[in-house]
Amino acid sequence: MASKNRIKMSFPSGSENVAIARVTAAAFAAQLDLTLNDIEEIKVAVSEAISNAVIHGYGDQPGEIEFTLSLDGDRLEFVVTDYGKGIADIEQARQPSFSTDPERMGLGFVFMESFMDELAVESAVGKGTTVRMAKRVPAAPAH
Amino acid sequence: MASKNRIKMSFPSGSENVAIARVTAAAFAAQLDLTLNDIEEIKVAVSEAISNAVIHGYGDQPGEIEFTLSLDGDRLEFVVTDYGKGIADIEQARQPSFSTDPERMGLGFVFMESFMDELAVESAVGKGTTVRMAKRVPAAPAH
Amino acid sequence: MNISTQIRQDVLIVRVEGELDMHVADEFRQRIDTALESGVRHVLLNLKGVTFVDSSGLGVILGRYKKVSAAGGRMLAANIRPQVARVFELSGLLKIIRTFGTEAEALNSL
Amino acid sequence: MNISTQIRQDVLIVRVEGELDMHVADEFRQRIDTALESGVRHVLLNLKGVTFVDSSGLGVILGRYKKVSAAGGRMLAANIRPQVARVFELSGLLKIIRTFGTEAEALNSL
Ligand SMILES: Nc1ncnc2c1ncn2[C@@H]1O[C@H](COP(=O)(O)OP(=O)(O)O)[C@@H](O)[C@H]1O
Ligand SMILES: Nc1ncnc2c1ncn2[C@@H]1O[C@H](COP(=O)(O)OP(=O)(O)O)[C@@H](O)[C@H]1O
Repeated sequence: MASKNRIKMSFPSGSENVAIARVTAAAFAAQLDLTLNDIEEIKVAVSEAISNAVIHGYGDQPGEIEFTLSLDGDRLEFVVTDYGKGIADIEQARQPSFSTDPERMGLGFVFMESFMDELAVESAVGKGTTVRMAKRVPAAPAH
Repeated sequence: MASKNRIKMSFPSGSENVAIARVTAAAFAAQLDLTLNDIEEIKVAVSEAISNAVIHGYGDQPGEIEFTLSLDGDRLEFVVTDYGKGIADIEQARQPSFSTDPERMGLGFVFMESFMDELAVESAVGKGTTVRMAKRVPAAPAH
Repeated sequence: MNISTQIRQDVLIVRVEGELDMHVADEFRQRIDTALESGVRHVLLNLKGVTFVDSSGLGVILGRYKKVSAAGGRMLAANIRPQVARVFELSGLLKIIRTFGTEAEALNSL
Repeated sequence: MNISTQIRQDVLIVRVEGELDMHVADEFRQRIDTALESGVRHVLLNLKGVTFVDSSGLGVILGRYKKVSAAGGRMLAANIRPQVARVFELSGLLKIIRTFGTEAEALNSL
């Protein structure tokens, strides 16, 4: 079983690609001997990050989303990048219940933070956003 | 529902990535209203093409595999590229039961051909191989 | 996502299947809102077939909850799978939407 | 992939679960070959839990078939799922490996 792996994906911004990214992340995570709960948490965190790129990063504009999945020993990392609107105040954006969209709950970052062990957000207004999330799991390889 | 979509993936040659590619292909295909049989056929065809890149293209050498999934109306296309050994005689390689590996069945191209509507193979010895497969499905969007 | 709705007295029963994410959020919202127009009071969500939910799906549910409670009704949920329940819990929705093991138990509570 | 084996008289029963592709092919081959060393005659593959098979998985099965039949034994399969059966059929393996609805039926046929 490989203890190092890395998959790069890129796809157009669109709601139909959120599920595909999520499923790919779950299949990638299944290389490790994870619980169903861990896999579910990864799916939710990935779904939030990709949804944010689609909804907030690009809005109704077309754009490309990059999604990199990597495994290094017991550390699973997921990086989501968009070249969209960017976030002016990252600290504020990460507050629970904060949303610039009145229809949304402001829970995306809360879920990413709760379900992963590390979360780092880089963003520049007008340039785009990169969300880096990692989860550490006991290094017991499956299969 | 989008009638056009495209996902690019790239990952290192390795058996652990065959299942991930297959699962991603199934999730990608699920954008259309396919039967379970259609999805199964796509999974087998993709599995064969990626396995070939790992086994025959790169053998024990490290290398990168590119996998592009696209949807255009009722046409699903999957393109697998490796930069490995290449195929000297493509026509011979595509014959049923032909294999350069005595342990293998020579059925990979047979499955790709039977389960997809189009199959095109380009290859150059020492440069690599590109396998392009497409399936046409009634354009009835799901969900 | 698959949705079917049924009205029993003053309760709209919504049975959902599939994954509740941003891709289906609009349709999910519209289907419930249209059914609400028939003038029911309460809403019971049967989530037995829901295998995934994220904040986009929860947002739709919270929105419907607000609508229903503003009109004096209650929103209940039945048959939530454990992994979906965790997401509900973390979001705080479990504090405002009571959950039950079965539709019958939920209906009895009204 | 998960494998368990059981010996009943001169039959090795192999129960497999998961996806039989190149990733698990070596382990799949070794597990059966090791169990064969105990000197059974026939092999019965219970494929109830096999959700996917491609030519790498079929290759292992064909190899074991050859080994077993060279030694005068038979190879049978039980509980193949429909989608897996199609791949078996296209490969020609269904012509040489008889399939049965259940383990019991397969064992009775020997
Ligand atoms: N990729 C992104 N591009 C631009 N803005 C973003 C991005 N991700 C998050 N944001 C901003 O951060 C806010 C909070 O995000 P989040 O916690 O996911 O909640 P929600 O998606 O419900 O608004 C968003 O409302 C948005 O303003
Ligand atoms: N990506 C590839 N790179 C190099 N050679 C290949 C590639 N794909 C197929 N081949 C050649 O074509 C032959 C037939 O392939 P296939 O029908 O898949 O059968 P098998 O994988 O069982 O050998 C292989 O044995 C190999 O020699």
